[in-house]
Amino acid sequence: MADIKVNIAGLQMQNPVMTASGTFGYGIEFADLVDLSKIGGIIMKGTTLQPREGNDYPRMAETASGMLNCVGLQNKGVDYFCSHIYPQVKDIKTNMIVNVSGNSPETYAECAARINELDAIPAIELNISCPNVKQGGMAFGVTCEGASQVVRAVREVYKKTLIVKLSPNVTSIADIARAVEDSGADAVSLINTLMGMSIDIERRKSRLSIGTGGLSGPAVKPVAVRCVWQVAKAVGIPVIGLGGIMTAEDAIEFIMAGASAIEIGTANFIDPAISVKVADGINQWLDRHGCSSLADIRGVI
Amino acid sequence: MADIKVNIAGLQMQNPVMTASGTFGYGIEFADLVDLSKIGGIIMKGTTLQPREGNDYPRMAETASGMLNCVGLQNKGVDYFCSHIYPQVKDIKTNMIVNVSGNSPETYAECAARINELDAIPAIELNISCPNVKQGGMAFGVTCEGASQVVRAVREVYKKTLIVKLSPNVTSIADIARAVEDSGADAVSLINTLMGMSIDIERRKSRLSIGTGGLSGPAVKPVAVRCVWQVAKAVGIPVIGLGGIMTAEDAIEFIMAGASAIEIGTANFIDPAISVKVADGINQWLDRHGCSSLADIRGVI
Amino acid sequence: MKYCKDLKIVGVEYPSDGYVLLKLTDKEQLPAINAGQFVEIKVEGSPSTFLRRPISIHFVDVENNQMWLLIQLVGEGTRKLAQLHEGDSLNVLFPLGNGFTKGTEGEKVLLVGGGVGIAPLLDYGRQLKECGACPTFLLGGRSSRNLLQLDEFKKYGEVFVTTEDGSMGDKGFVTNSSLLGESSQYVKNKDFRISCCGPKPMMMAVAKYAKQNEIPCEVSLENMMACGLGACLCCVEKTVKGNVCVCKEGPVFNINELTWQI
Amino acid sequence: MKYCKDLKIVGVEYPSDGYVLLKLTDKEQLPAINAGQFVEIKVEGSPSTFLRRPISIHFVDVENNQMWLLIQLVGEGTRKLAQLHEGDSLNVLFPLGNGFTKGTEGEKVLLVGGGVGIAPLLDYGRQLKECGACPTFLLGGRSSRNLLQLDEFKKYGEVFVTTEDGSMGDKGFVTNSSLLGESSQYVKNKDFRISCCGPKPMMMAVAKYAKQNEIPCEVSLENMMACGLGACLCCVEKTVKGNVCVCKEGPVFNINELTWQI
Repeated sequence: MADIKVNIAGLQMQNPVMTASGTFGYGIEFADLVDLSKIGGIIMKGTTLQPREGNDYPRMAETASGMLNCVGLQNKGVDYFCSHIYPQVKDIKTNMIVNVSGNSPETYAECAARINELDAIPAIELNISCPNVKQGGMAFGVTCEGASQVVRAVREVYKKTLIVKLSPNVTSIADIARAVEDSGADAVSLINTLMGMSIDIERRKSRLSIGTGGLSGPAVKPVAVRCVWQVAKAVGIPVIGLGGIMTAEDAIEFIMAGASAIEIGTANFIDPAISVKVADGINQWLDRHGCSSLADIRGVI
Repeated sequence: MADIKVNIAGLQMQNPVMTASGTFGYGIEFADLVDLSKIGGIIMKGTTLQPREGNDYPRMAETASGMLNCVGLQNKGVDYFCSHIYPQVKDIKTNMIVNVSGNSPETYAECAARINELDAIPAIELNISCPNVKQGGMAFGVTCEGASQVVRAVREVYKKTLIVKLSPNVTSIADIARAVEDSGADAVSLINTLMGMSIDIERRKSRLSIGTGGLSGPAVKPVAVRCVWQVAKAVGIPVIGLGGIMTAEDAIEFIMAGASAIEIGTANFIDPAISVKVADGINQWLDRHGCSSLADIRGVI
Repeated sequence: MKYCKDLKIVGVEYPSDGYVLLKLTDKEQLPAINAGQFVEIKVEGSPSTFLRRPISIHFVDVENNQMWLLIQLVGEGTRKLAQLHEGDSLNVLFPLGNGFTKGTEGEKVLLVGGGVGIAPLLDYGRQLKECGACPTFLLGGRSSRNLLQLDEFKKYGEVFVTTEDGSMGDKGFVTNSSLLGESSQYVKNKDFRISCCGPKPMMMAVAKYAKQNEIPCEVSLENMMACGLGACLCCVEKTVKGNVCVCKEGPVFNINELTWQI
Repeated sequence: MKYCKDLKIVGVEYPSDGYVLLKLTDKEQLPAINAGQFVEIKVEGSPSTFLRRPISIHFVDVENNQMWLLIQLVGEGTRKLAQLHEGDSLNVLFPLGNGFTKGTEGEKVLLVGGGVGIAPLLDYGRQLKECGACPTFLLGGRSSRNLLQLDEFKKYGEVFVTTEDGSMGDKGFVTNSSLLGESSQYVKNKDFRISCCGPKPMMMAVAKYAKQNEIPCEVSLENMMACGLGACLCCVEKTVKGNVCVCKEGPVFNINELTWQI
């Protein structure tokens, strides 16, 4: 068997497959259906300093080879996470990572500081790219200044592995990535969803309560692979690739484009055990092709 | 029958359906397969001042519900167009529109000036959003300054209907649209393709000769509808919507998002007669829903 | 315990135009299933069907280790399901959601169904009767063509029907049914309640009636969903506890938990 | 004249593992088709198949108004085609491209085919024989399982085969065939030429041999394409005239038009 262990700026993973925030709950929802201990890392749903109700229903629309969502960071807040959810997940035998969101550098930092205290959480993913909240979210992720502000504020208080999730809804994702690297990020993950819209022409209104939403699924994979390729060439820190990965072959595309690890998102809705299948598939592909480790194929494009 | 005539800044069309540049040749390639005179307008392939060989093969890759291309504006130049192609198309009984590209404001303007002399060409579509050429193309379309420069230069010499085709590969397509409107554009068309990449993992190289290409097809429709909705709210000039339209219902989505007309691109490859079917379908839908004209549904979102 | 596995199709029936009844089995024994729970099906060979399709569980034939799905053909995905054959396999994520309230000895329960919403009430009737409760069915449809499996329902309780076109039973909606009116006689009967599944306007009307007459009432919601596991938070319904996932906290809710304006 | 229409499937045969032979007809008479032209097929029910699939025309049965397609099953799309039944319809855009050079009375033409590239050579053989030319077939495959329809080929000319595993005919590639060597005897014969269709390395080897021996040679290219009409400019090949569309200027090119390094 090939060696598919990866180390993302100190974050040790048995394999490069993580589950993407918002698509895998807190992991426990999938415990019946997949062996969580075989997943490289689980990025839990977006957590904010204060509780958030999220957006109104409807929050989802199916599209060609993809889906739109406008959940809007519904969560019970970091206090509830620490007191009620952390105890349920802290013993899961994989990397349990919190996705952190906010509406100001201060709220991002305060939330991250709380998570920093939790021994069983080795890393956070900073979400500066959520297209579904008015305040914050993508607002910070689409300018170098905004992104740097948030990352610097969090870096000051967060001492473990800091991953920053980038938005593809920009003119140059490479510029944002460089700004984030310069501000102290340990790694970047991309892409978050593409901003989209779908209209119910019979009702003459958007299929989503807030009008627009984030597009994910195989439809966006070519955009995601392009972004990973651009960013991997632009920064020195590890790149985590995501966007429409459904198979091990898809994952290998991202790794060849320069990704050190990958996240599986929407595919979890179609096959709850897909993450482990992809991890096994990557290993088998490397064996079949006589590769001893991911380094043999990473960034060959 | 509902009235589906449209007037795009002086360009009179019997219906709102045009064929997108690069997907319908010069129209004549499709003459056996569809009644060209029933199409609202035919936007012919990209024309530049000097002949261009385009990019090397391979130029195309199929993706989930879409395709990537990196043709790179292959064309024989504006002189050849005027002397050899114009005579073949000038009597086709619909709006024959030339898509104009360049690598500097001057070359755009010079090419447009030549087209301005052709009586049977009532409009041009200025392509400032081609993702597949190193010089020019998208380079101009991703900044307000670049876009304005090109549009102002062309506006000075081009006296008929001037449509400007916008790129979705930007942080704010509404800003670009406003800049283009202020610089004298009569209308905007969007979206051009999304920049993407697809990797052949067995060969360990991109499926496209230049690495990246432009993504089109149903996969991008949600992004296109969102862009049209944003731009229609931002500008006063007519908006022409395109991106993954395969059916009359898709077209109506764009119209409800604010489009005055629509273009059909990739779908021409799957059904060469789709443009007329969509035009008929729009008419039937309006009748079924008791609408007397497109105005009843335009921009209702 | 939830499972995601290929089940074997042992029966494909077409009870009426625009419907298919799929009977599924597995080599292992099917898990315990609460009436009112649902499955998420993966549809193959349908380009426009990207996500799984949630389908309520129509009936569990414990004896023959079968699970029945009664499916209305509304789109490309469901039409593909109608083309399946005996012997084919179907990938199913199940059982999902909470299900209806368990029955208690001697209680009277009125099961009100509308359209394809009648599907889960058959298994609920079975489970109620098994635990000594007394189910009565009030089923409504556009016409007789939409009132399916009536002989099956009759095995577990009295069946009353309404049709909008009057082609069977009382003409009109279930809410016009004299039966519903009569049920008010039970109002003071502590052991009477209503369980309802159907189009939202119909459920709201039934809920309103139940509220006015102080009859305990639960409804089964059909919000659009993706994961079916409470992970994606797409199918949320506003409740007194805030937004909750219909796929996990539901699909069955007591009307007092909801924020419906009734 | 090109058409885009639903043709009726009147025959579905499986000549060998991994291949399907579809026989299509139409109520109207099929248009005139040049050997070497191709069709673009719309594949239904295959989520991963977005674009049409170009397939070379294997044979035109004028008498029975049939067009045959010999298809190798390589992906989801082609496998879907193998599941079609007699009576189904198939949406076909055709006939596309230029086709092979028309035959002339008395000329000798060696038709060299490799793998599924042998498909269009059957109809070419028929057309050559019809106009008094004398076709000889040299067909190569990985093994005998890849050499299909040999009895059909024999109707129009002598058939020589090579297989890489030696399971039939000479062992090795067509380029190793003694026949190709002997053909050099015709070199000074003005009426001898080669037409070739198969994997690119094989066609380049044949083209190189032809060039060295000053034998006129044409090859049929299989560049990836989208529209099939010369509109999208995706399937271009570099030629002495610059980039041209294989779907329109080709798929058949004289090797002197190409810029191959041979």
